[in-house]
Order: sequence, then structure tokens, then C-alpha cells
Amino acid sequence: MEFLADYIYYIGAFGLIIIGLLIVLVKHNLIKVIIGLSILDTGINLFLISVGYLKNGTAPIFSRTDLEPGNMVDPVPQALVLTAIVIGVAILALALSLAVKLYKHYGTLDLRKIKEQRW
Amino acid sequence: MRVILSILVLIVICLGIVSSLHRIPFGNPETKIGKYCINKGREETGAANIVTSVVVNYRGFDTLGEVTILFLAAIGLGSILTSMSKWSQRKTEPASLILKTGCRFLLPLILLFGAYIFIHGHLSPGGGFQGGAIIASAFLLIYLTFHGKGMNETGSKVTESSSGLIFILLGLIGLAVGNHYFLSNFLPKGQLNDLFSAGIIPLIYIAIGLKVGSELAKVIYNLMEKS
Amino acid sequence: MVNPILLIAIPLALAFAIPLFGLISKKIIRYIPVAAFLFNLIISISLIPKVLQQSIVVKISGFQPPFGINLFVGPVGILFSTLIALTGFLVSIYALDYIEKKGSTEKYHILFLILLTGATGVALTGDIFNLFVFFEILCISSYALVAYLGNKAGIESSIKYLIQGSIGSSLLLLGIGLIYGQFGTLNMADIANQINSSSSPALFVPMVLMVTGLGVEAAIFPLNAWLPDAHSSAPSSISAILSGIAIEVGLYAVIRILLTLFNAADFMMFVLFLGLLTLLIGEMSAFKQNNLKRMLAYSSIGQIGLILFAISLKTHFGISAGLFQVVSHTLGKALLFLAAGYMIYKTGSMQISSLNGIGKKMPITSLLFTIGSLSIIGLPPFVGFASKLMVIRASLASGDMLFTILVGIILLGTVIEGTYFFRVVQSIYFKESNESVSRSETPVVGLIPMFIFALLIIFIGIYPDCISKILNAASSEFLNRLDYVRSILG
Amino acid sequence: MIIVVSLLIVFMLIAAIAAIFFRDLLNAVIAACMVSLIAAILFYFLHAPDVAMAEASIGAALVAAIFIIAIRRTQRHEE
Repeated sequence: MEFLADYIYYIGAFGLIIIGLLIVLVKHNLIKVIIGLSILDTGINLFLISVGYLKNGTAPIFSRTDLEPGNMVDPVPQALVLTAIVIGVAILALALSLAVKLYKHYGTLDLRKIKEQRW
Repeated sequence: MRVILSILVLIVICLGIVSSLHRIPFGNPETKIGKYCINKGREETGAANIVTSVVVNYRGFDTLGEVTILFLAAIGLGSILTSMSKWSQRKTEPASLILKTGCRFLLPLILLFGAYIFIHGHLSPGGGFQGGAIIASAFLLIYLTFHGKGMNETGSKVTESSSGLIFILLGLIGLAVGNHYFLSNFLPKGQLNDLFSAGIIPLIYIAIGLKVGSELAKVIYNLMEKS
Repeated sequence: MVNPILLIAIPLALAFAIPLFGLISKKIIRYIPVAAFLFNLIISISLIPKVLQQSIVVKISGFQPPFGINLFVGPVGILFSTLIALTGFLVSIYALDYIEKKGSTEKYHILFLILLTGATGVALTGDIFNLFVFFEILCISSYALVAYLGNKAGIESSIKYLIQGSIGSSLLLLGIGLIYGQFGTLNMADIANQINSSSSPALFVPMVLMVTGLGVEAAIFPLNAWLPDAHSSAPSSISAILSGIAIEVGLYAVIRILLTLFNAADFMMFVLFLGLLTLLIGEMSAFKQNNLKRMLAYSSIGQIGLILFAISLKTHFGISAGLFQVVSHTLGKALLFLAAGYMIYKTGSMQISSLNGIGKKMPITSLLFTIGSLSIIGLPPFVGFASKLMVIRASLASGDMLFTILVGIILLGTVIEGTYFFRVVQSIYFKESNESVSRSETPVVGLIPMFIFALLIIFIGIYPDCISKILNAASSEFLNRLDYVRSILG
Repeated sequence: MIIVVSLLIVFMLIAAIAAIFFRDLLNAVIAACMVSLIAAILFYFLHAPDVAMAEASIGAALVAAIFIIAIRRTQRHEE
């Protein structure tokens, strides 16, 4: 139980990272690959947030009644993750628009069949 | 074969990362700048939500870059989807009565909620990005219902450009007045937990909210209508 | 004193304002990038003397460096920002005619402006997450610009580039997360202050992740599969920027991470061999190309390998030679792509064989192309000669027997380079011409930037001393980590 | 608490693995959004309400919408 409490978030985060990378490396369908990128992003975000977590901490927001810094969790990774989420959406939207366009040109999303350009 | 190879590579990567994780114990972080922001954030920025003060003030430059990235994505998507294709003439079924009525009823509420989220970004959880995303979801509802008819492209262009300009201008004003730093918080900080507090933070978050909202809406619009 | 933050803020503001200008008049849009980079060029040049005396640290939002974001405008930063502004200025003049042929261009100008702003940001920032953000700006605008023409090849290469690039940036972010978890800070100087050597696995892993992530953009050997496609299917003005600026900036980031952040002395030997491998593979693949732009793209990979080799010698001389090679490659490759742009436009084909006899049809453009190729090969009196000579001298001066042998490989690369460039030059001047192509020169607006590039190539080639001061200062910035730390943290 | 979190993480990983195996891309997208949604709950447990809101509104809702639009424009089944 102790081990679980210490590592469960890391296990989740790295599980997502591995699954995301696996989808990107193994799958041939472009939309699947983009789904993989999105899962990879989620995993990295989860990892960053768990890096800043403090045991028995509180959210880094002061209310009217509670003005003590106390043991708030680290706000900086949260700010980083906010940025990273938005960047992830931007890349995703661009990738999907490219996928739509690619489908128009080739009539397929299978990356194995798209081989106009060679080494 | 490829699958096994990929899994092997991933296992190696994972082992490497795990070997470096023992320096990062969970729930007991090494927080140098984090502690500083928690302890000093209230006086230095005047925002009750420390995450907001980090996002907009301590790391405001990152946020400027991030807004730029969203702008880039919207522009790039537009250029990719329109550069050669003609507007496809698809037959669209008219939306059902329930959707139309529901949209009319929900739309103002969603917009109001989005605006509330980004105006109160310095007091409660939420802020420009979250509020902007909610506003964009309101536009998604409109597109689903009315198929983008009467969509005002000029209006969205003006909104996103001018809100981006406001962000940079606030930064440049900070460079010109006060203590001469880009993006410095030159307005009075006010009372903690008041709506009118924290200097330029609410202004920047409003600009970000409008920009994110209009850009995400534009992304959805382009994907739905022009592809 | 002008605040260096304007180098980023003003182009960004102009980029945001372009849609508004577009509502007023479609004609003025195309002059905005020219104005922005002229402004940047003037500011960068005016800052050089000050920076050479003392590096400028710009605190953004007015917080002390470890707590806020800071820009570090040292010799390296100012060298890159001058180079970026110069290339951006000239290429945006070129684009006045070249791009305007291709329909609505508002989006092109926005993307172009933001691409180079992102590059400037990467070169100037002193914060590791900020570096990530600007790096993403650089990458995302490149993805969109590679697909700008909207043809099959463009979309396909953009997709390839996007998938590899975004895996790279995810790895970079993961590395940043590991670093933040260990040190609780994101400021590069502060991290460098706490790292003495990267021998422990806890530091080695994030270093490898970050270098891999940045290496995708820098086109280091196993990570450069996207490059030839992307560079050959983008519009030529963008190929010039991608080849001349984007990969160099990626390389800068790699070097900054390796040398300043992690002080990875043992790792540099490995990087040196990667550089040599990149050089050989790039040159050999370029040799068997029939497509002009792909050949130029592979030649860029070769040049990147050479730069990486020179910098990983880790001597003062070696790093200045590498940076000199950066300058010479930027000037030469930009000129080549710009000239190739109009030649391809004229003949309508990228095949080298279709260039037969074009020397009589477009004499000035062909001459400029020849100057560029001779400079890339490294023949006197062009700048490529001076920089290649400096690289070779640097590797001989390190005194190690091994490096002396490795010089042989560099010379072999140069020979291959010479062969394929001379093949092109030969088909330009000495092959039977294709009668269907009419005789007409590049428009003047396109010729002016090429002329300026050629003049710079010749001028710096004859007087290499005119930039030696900044190169020396830059290489001391890379080598003296403690000075870097001290000048930021105080 | 720890049991709830563990269960959520197990569900999240199952959803992610399901995204690999679904042939129907629409199902795969729903699975990926499930991952995002559970991640949002985990962010809330980690005392990051801002990020939880952003992940739920952007990562789960808007991304799903964009994916579904793109799938409608292309093809629904993986070959």
C-alpha cells in the first residue's frame, strides 16, 4: 500500500506515455497516430503535475478566510501544464487539418500507402 | 517484428527514466521557485490564485508565446484548408427543433459562464484558457445548429488580433512606465480577493480569454465548414 | 539603451496586427515583414558593441532571474539574432515578388514573421521552459509553412515533419519535467549552477531526452528523416529560412543544453561521431539526388554535421570555427535556395537535368547560384573557404592524432560536395539548352536580396576578421559556464 | 482515497489500451477522451483545479469535437 501511494501517479503517467509512444510507433492510421500524440501529451502533463504535488497539501489559492501559505502544492508545474495543454491542442488541430487534406489527396489515411516522397 | 522492436525500445526508455526517478520523490517536491511564488505571490502580484499569478505575471512571457501558438494554429489551419480546396457543397440536414431551442436557451448562459471564468481568473480556479475554451464550445453549439450561417469572419479576426495586441501593449506600457520591465504589473494591486485587484492580471486574462475563444472557434469553424 | 525584448515584442505585435492591416489594405501587408526585420536588424547591430563589452540580462516582469523569466543577450544570442534578422529581412524582400504570385498571402506573412520571432526567442531566452515554448512556435509555424502550397508533396512532408517534431517536443517537455523535479527551478543559469557534471544517471536521462527532442529540429543523424522532404516541398523562400535558420537554431539549442546546462564533457565525443556520421550520410545522399532542392536539403544535413563536429571539439578555436561555419552556411544556403526558387519557377521542374543551359537564359541568377555553390563547397575567396579552413585548422590544432585522421573524413565530404555541386554548375552552363524556356531574368526585387547575400559571402570571405571578434566572444560564452551563471544570478 | 485513485488510474490505462485496439476510430477517440477526463479528475485530486478545468474543457471536450469533425471528413474505420 505504501508503495502504491508513492508511485501510483507515476505509474499512471508513464503508462500513458508508453502507450502513447507505442501507438505512434506501431499504428499506421494517421488519426490513430494523432490519438497517440494526444495520449502522450496527457501522460506528460500528469507527470508534471505529480512532480509538484505535496503530501497533505492544498490547492494554491488563497480564500478570504484562509490567508496562510501553509503547505500549498507547487503552482509552477500547474502553470507549465496549462501552457502545455494549449500547445497540445494547437498541434492536434494542425495535425487533424493536415489529415483531412491528406485524405483529400490520397483517399486514404494509411501511412504505409502514402509514399510519394522517398529517400 | 516492428511491434516487438518498438516495445523493446520503449522498455529501454522507461528503465532509463525510472532510474532517474528516485531523485524525484512523490509528494515531497524540491520547489525553489514554487515556494517563492507561494510566499511572495500575494504581495508581488495581488492575485489570490497563485497559479494565475505564475501564469500571467511570473511566467507571463510563456503565456504570450502560448497565445502566439494558438494564433499560429488557427492561421496555419486556415492556410492549409483553404490554400487549394474550393468550398465543398455538402448537403446539410437542418438541425432539429430541440437543438435549435436548446441552443437559443443555453447560448447566453454558456457565454456568461465563460466570461465569468476568465474575469474571475485571479480569484478562483479558471482563467483565460478555460473561459476561452468554454466560449469556443458555445460557438461549437452555434455551428452545429445553424451550420455557420451568418458567421462574422471579420468580427472574429478583429477580436483575435486586437486582444493579442492588447496583451503586447500592456507589456510595452509596463516597459515604458513604472519600473521599466516588459509585462511588469504597473497598475495598483488593490485588496486581495477583490474583483478589481491584481493590477494588469485581470486585463490580460480578459484579453487571453477573448483571444482563445475566438481562435478555438475559428479552428472549429474552419474544420467544419471549409474541409 | 534599447531593450532587447523589443526584438521579440515588436515582430509579434506586427504579426498580430497583420489581419487588422489586411482589413484596411491588402497591399501593405507584404511590407510588414520587411519593416519588422529591418527594425530587428538595426536594433541587433546597434546592440553588438554593448554586448561585446558586457552581456545584457533582461528581466521580464521585473522579477529576479531564478523566479521570473529572463532573456540573456550574450554574444551568441546577438550573433544569432543578427543573422536571423538579416536573413529574414532579405528573404522577405525576395518574397515580395516570389510569394505574391501565389494568391492570398496574408497567412504566409503572419507565419513567416512568427517563425523568425520564435527563432529569435530560442536564441535569446534564458529559461528552459520558455525555450520549449519558443521552440514550439518555431516548429508549428514550420509545419504550417511546409504545407503552405497545399500540394500532395507539401502535405505529406508536413505530416511527417509534424509527427516527428511533436514526438521530439514531447520528449523535450518530459526532460524539462525531470529537471524541474530534481532542482525545482527552470532558469538555465540556476540549473547550470547546481550541475557540475552529468555523470549520474539521474542527470543523464533528462539530458538525453532533451537533446533527442531538440535534435529532431537540428537534424542530427538518426532524427533527420523529415528534413529532405520538408525542405524540398516548401516554397523556396521558406526552404531558405528552414535551411538557413531553423536547423541552426535547433543546433544552438542542443549546444546550449549540452555545454552550458549539463557541462557534458564526456558526451561530446559521442556527439562528435554523430556529427561525422551526419556529415557523411548527408553528403552521400546528396550525391545521388536528381532533384535540385532535395540535393540542397541533403547538403544542409552534411553542413550541420560539419558544424556539430567543429563545436564538439570543445576547444575555443573549434567552437568559433563551428559558429563561423553556421554563418557561412546560412548565407550560402539561403542564396542557393533563393536562386533555385526562380530557376525552378522558370523551368517548372525541380530535376537537375531540366536546368540544362539555363546559364544563358538567366545569366545573373545562374552566376549567383554558382557563387553560392562555390562558397558551400569551400573555395576561395568565398566565406565557405574561410570557415572550412578554420574548422580544419581547429581540429588539427587540438593535437590529438584521432582528430587529424578525422580531418580526412571532412575532406572526403568536401570532395563529394564539390562533385555534386559541380555537376549542377556544369549542367547550368555547359549542357545543351532546352529551347522551350524563354530568356528572361529574375525580377529585380528578387535579385537584390541575392546580390546582398553574394556580396556578404565575398566580403566576409575576404575579410574574415570582421566577425572574428564576435565569434571569439561567443565561443568563450559557451565555454565559460561560470561567467554565464554569474552574469545572470549576480 | 488511494484505492479510488488506483482504480481511476487502472481505468485510465485500460481506456488508453483500448484506444490502441479499437478498429472504429470514433470509439478510439471516445477512449482517448475518457483518458483525458480521468486525467482531469486526477488533476483535481492532485490539488490542481485550474489544470483540471483546462483539461476537462480543452482536453476532453474540444479535442473530442475536433477529432469527430475530422473523422467525419475522412473515414471512420481503420483499414
